[in-house]
Amino acid sequence: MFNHLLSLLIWLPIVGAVPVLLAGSGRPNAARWIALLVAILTFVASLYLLPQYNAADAAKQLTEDHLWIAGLNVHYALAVDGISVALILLTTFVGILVIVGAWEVIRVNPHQYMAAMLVLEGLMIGVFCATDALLFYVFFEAMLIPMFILIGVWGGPRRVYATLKFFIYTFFGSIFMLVGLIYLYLKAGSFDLAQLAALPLTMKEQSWLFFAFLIAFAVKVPMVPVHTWLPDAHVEAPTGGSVVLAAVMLKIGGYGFLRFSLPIVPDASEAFAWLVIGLSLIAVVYIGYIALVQEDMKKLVAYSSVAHMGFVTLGIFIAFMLVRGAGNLDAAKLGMQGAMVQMISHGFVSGAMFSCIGVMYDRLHTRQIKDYGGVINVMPWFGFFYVLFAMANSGLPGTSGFVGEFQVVLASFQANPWIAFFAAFTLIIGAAYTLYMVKRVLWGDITNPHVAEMKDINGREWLVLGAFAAAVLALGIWPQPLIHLMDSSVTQLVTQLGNHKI
Amino acid sequence: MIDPQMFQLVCFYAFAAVTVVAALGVISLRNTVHAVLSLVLTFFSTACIWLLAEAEFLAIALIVVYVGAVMVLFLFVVMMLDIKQEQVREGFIRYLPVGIIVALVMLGEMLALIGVRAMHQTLMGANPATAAGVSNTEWLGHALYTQFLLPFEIAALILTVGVVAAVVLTLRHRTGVRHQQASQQVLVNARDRVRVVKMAAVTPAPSPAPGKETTP
Amino acid sequence: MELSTPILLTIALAPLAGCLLAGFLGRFIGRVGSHTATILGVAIACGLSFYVLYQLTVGGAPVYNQNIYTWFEIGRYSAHVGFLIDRLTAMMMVVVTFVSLLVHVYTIGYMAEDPGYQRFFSYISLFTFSMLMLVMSNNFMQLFFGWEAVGLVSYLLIGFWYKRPTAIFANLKAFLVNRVGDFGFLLGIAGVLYFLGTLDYATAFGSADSLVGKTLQITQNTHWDAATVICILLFIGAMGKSAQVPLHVWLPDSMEGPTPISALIHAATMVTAGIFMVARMSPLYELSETALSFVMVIGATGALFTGLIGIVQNDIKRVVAYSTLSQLGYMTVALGVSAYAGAVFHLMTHAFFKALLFLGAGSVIIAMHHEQDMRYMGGLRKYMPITWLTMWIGSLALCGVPFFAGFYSKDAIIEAVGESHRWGAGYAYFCVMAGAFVTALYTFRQMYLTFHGKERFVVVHGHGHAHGHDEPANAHEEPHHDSHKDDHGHHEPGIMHETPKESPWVVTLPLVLLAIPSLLVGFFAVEPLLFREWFGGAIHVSEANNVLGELGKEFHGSLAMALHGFTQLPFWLVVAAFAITTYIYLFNPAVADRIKSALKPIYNVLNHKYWFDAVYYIVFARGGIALGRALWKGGDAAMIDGALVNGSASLVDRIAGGMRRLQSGYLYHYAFAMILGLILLLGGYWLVGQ
Amino acid sequence: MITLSHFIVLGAVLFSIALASLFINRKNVIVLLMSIELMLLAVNINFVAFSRFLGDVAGQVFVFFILTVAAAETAIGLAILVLLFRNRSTINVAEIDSMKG
Repeated sequence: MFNHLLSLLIWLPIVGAVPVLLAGSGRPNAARWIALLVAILTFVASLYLLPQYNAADAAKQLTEDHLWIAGLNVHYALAVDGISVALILLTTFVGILVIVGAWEVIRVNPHQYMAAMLVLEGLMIGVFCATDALLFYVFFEAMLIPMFILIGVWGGPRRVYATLKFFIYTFFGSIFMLVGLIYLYLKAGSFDLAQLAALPLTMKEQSWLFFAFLIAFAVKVPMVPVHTWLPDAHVEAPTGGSVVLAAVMLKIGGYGFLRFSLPIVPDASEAFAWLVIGLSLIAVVYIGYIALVQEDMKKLVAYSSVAHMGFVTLGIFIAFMLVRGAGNLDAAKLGMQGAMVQMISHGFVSGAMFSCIGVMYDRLHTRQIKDYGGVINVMPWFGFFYVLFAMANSGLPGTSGFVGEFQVVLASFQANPWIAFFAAFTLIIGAAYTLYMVKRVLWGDITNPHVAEMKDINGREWLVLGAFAAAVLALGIWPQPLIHLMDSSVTQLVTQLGNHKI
Repeated sequence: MIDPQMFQLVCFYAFAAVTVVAALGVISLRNTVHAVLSLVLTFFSTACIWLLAEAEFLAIALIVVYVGAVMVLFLFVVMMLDIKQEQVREGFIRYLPVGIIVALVMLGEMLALIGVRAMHQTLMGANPATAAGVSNTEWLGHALYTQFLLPFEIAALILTVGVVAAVVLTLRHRTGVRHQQASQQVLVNARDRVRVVKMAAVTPAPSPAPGKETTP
Repeated sequence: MELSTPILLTIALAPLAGCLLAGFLGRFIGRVGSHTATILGVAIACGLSFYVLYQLTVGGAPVYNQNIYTWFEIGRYSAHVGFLIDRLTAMMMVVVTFVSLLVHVYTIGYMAEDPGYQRFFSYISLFTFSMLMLVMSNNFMQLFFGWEAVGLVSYLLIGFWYKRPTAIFANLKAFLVNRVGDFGFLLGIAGVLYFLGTLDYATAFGSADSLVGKTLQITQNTHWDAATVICILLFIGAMGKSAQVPLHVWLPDSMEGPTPISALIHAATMVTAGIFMVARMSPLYELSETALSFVMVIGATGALFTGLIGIVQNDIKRVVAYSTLSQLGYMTVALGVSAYAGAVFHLMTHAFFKALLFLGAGSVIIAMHHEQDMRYMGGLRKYMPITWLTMWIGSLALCGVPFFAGFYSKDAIIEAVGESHRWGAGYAYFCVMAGAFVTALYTFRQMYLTFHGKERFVVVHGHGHAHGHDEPANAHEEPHHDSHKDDHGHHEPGIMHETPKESPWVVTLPLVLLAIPSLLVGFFAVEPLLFREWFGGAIHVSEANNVLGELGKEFHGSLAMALHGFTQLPFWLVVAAFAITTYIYLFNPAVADRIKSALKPIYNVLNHKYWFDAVYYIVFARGGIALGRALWKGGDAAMIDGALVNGSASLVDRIAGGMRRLQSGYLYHYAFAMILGLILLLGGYWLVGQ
Repeated sequence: MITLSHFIVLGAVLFSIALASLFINRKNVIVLLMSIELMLLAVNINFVAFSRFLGDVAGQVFVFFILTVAAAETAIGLAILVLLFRNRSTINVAEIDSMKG
């Protein structure tokens, strides 16, 4: 059997970027079509994961292992579990949509843009596959480069500030992780995640390592108070950059918590769970209020991303209170699944929201809410999608946005009703900031004469938004397939939490 | 009969005194030409001290290379450049105490650290070159061409690069200055010099009537 | 005969199919195609609902409770999509689909000129689907789905005329206030899962008794009774959806939507979802006296005080809206005294007569060319007899005049409250009793202002000469320009370009069809529904709380009950209100002004709706925005970005700026620095050597 | 008798004199260059002395190299000086601050 599927998934888009680049700016259409072809091939290949992956088996599957740097015992080791498979599918799915979304929007050097996107896609898949900590780190850092280019080259007027902030913020975070990894390597003599998970560590060591990982992943997620790079990066990024950033890159933070903090330093994670839970709740409430008053649509959605990602971290860390405090494994699984579903769902919803904003931006070249009003009058189809995604963003049942939040709130009530109380506050504030924006942008009479000239979405935009809408609705109406896919992996993860390492 | 060792010591002191005085002259003489000449003296006396240490080759090399080449270069430059003495001597008195203090502190520290007192007992042993039965030059040359061949070649290269660099840096093309170009002169062809133009024999047109002519 | 899954699925999905057809293909299938598709969908659902009801009551079908598919399954927790069809559900299905069907038909006439015709049909079909999902659910998750989905449709429909600033304000407000309720509701569901370990109705209710004695730790030393917490949290959801004080503020504003919607969503069905939910949860509510008292007091307050506001309203739809608030209060009171069947019974009768009143009001609005201010109406009886007659039937039903449907349900509630000994029952009894008088007062006032008395509008034929007319003689209040919206080019209040005329048959047919049950349903349904345990296991009342059982002992048939009603206080209160309004509005209109000026302070309070809106607007809307801005500017911009992020950057910058000054560019400075360093280094060595 | 310390002290004194020159002649680049020559000379004296006293040829070989490099350095230094004077008409170091950060 062909057992290099994961390598194929990683390297296909990266290698595919070469012909895209070679197509050059002289043949932009060739570059676009090649990029699309590569993205579709990657997606098809990732779909092949589903029959290959045995969801009933909790073990890591489709393993590949080659010695990479002998002196440091670093391996090129890849494997996936249910969580990775779900995130890889999200990545490849979004990968197609950003390429289609950028089709004629990116006019300057489209071949470079597409190539950067493809490289980014490959690297993100690499992050989700890597089972060697250093390999993970390499992908984790390398990912910054195409993103840096995407924002820095095709970004808005303040792109230099935004890229620097984005880069330094995330780099600052990951340096701590590198230090932590080196320490672990010196202790264990290996970067293999499974070995690191089995390594006994004292509470003091665990605490230091926990904070090293926390800083790295909290910046990525992002959690309050290290979230301020996100609004700036989103505002300046081109639409496709925002979509990938929100839809996939943020998930890597949550994924990192699952792969590093939980198995390697479970006791410290338990001891500091209150901190993460507290920050998550602050993210929900505090960021919700901030989102309410944003005047830039992208900033608003960026802030709402922070609030929604708060549910991810909440769902992950609530598991400790449930497993170790109450001994309620099922509730912990519920919370963890909620966090996972929220990650996938947020990928669709925020990606869709940013695509919507991109659609408007392409027409009016402004993102200020006050420049719009009454868009529904001229763009009814767009209005349909926009309302749908806004509702998903405010967690309406039947859309994907509801599933994760529902599960996390249910689980957190089991831990402590007050946590659920603050988490459920998103129902109000989330609806408030999203629909307040919808009210000002979509509804009303046309006040700005430029709005009157806006054309409804074309076929290409229809395709992008329609694909997002289908995903949002499918996940909202029937989340069980996704949950089943991740179930055994989550079960194993939750069971591991019960093992003390001291 | 004078003790040869004593004689050596007296010579050393004499040359050392000249060296130090000349060095002081280098840094304090008002006229830069004098300072350069003073430096030449320093090199001379140092070369003599090296002779005392039986490093004959280096002593001669110092005089030949430095006094003969480098110092002449200095003199050329000094004389070529029209240096305003007053300007460059600014702050001489003002910084003199600082300079002296720093120099003394440095001297003290160096001597203390090197442990001069301990070396006081170290006498000059037998000349290794003589012990090997060769002259100093041969001794040194043997080492240079065997053990230190590669550094020696590199040193040669550095010198070459230094010369080329110096030439390149100072070379300048003056525009608007006429000078003879021998290569061009040699390469020139006869027909470049003289061009024979054939013209039809044309009778001049009758001149226009007077009065109608306009002065240009 | 047993109920089969395909039939139930068809009931739920037929309206959805209609919705999708009209919504996505509306442009291709046209207006006729759209309304045919949606009406067909709802008609199928309605017919099958009647069939289901028939099977359950007469056909002897057992209760249907099955899952259709698994929504999620994690360990022992699972959520499904499934149906629980018992008599309570069946009754709700019939009410929902029947009213919905009539509203669909009515809409053909009402929205005839609207450009958003297809969209409207799509929305109301979507609503029907959502509401069916809500009532047919067999678990809390699906209930919440339906709950929020009807909220979504309500949002879309209130803002249907999205060009009106007031409409889009109202829909946002409605959604957000509902979300406040849903916030409690979601926590209630979480509580159910926590204590009972399941989201399935049957399992949860089966083990409801295990809640007794359980507590929820709130603070270190505070423990609250589990059942009370769950029930109150769930009821907060009902307060939002069923517009109970203090979350009632969205309902009057929701009148910005088209009238068919007001009838369907904001009177007959959606707003009663809360009542239905509490009735459905009766096994839980029966466990907590505290929660029931809470429910009762909230309901009683709403029943009386929102009714009072109705008296001072001039917009014909708003009067009906406040009457809806008041009637929802009645239902809630009934829930609070454990008379769940009474509440559901009133829900049903109310659905018919309130839908009738709204549709009638809509008919009047059509005739008046979208004028909604009653001060410019009057004397419409002769122009639109069918509307007049049917609305009188609805009004009398609303007032609870014996033999009308409303009498049976309302009287039963008042009696039940009288029987109850629960904490707060005295207050509730006073409220419902006074409420009966108030109801009659605003209902008759509305009828007189609309259909009787002099015409307070002028018919001017042709266009463009609207100047120089006399102010309507009987316009005894300043015209209230912001209270009526008009997008049909009728700018001068009280000026009509043509004589009002009776609405087309698509409008009057639903009126007639609703008038029949408004008149008769009470007479026939009161006995089985209230006193014969018709609901069976669907509603659970513990022995001690069974007020309806007490009433049932004195029940001797519908006729006797109605006759007995003539001797009771509520009837005489209605008669008194009738007399007063007749005098004021038919014979001596000036009295109204005098009363108004005499009771100026009270009028002010009522006219400002107890300042709920103003306070909410200032505290929550403005306050929320101000808080957000403060957090943004103070927290994110100043503290995190300003002090920490850019602060550290500028610190580095400043240090570098200082260091930069050392780089003077003078060779000798660098040389000095080198020498200095050398001296220090040597000195250091020397010191170490010492 | 000449001891090692004689040479060392002489070297140190020469070095210190050159060092003092860096302070007092801080504006005259030519003298500064000459001071550098003095410093190198001081070092060379030490090398020669150590070579002689320790009987190791390496010291004298190094002096040889230093002489070579110093010659090259002087040549380039003077070339730069000429260039500087040509462009700025001064050799006053105080007027040259193009390295200012």
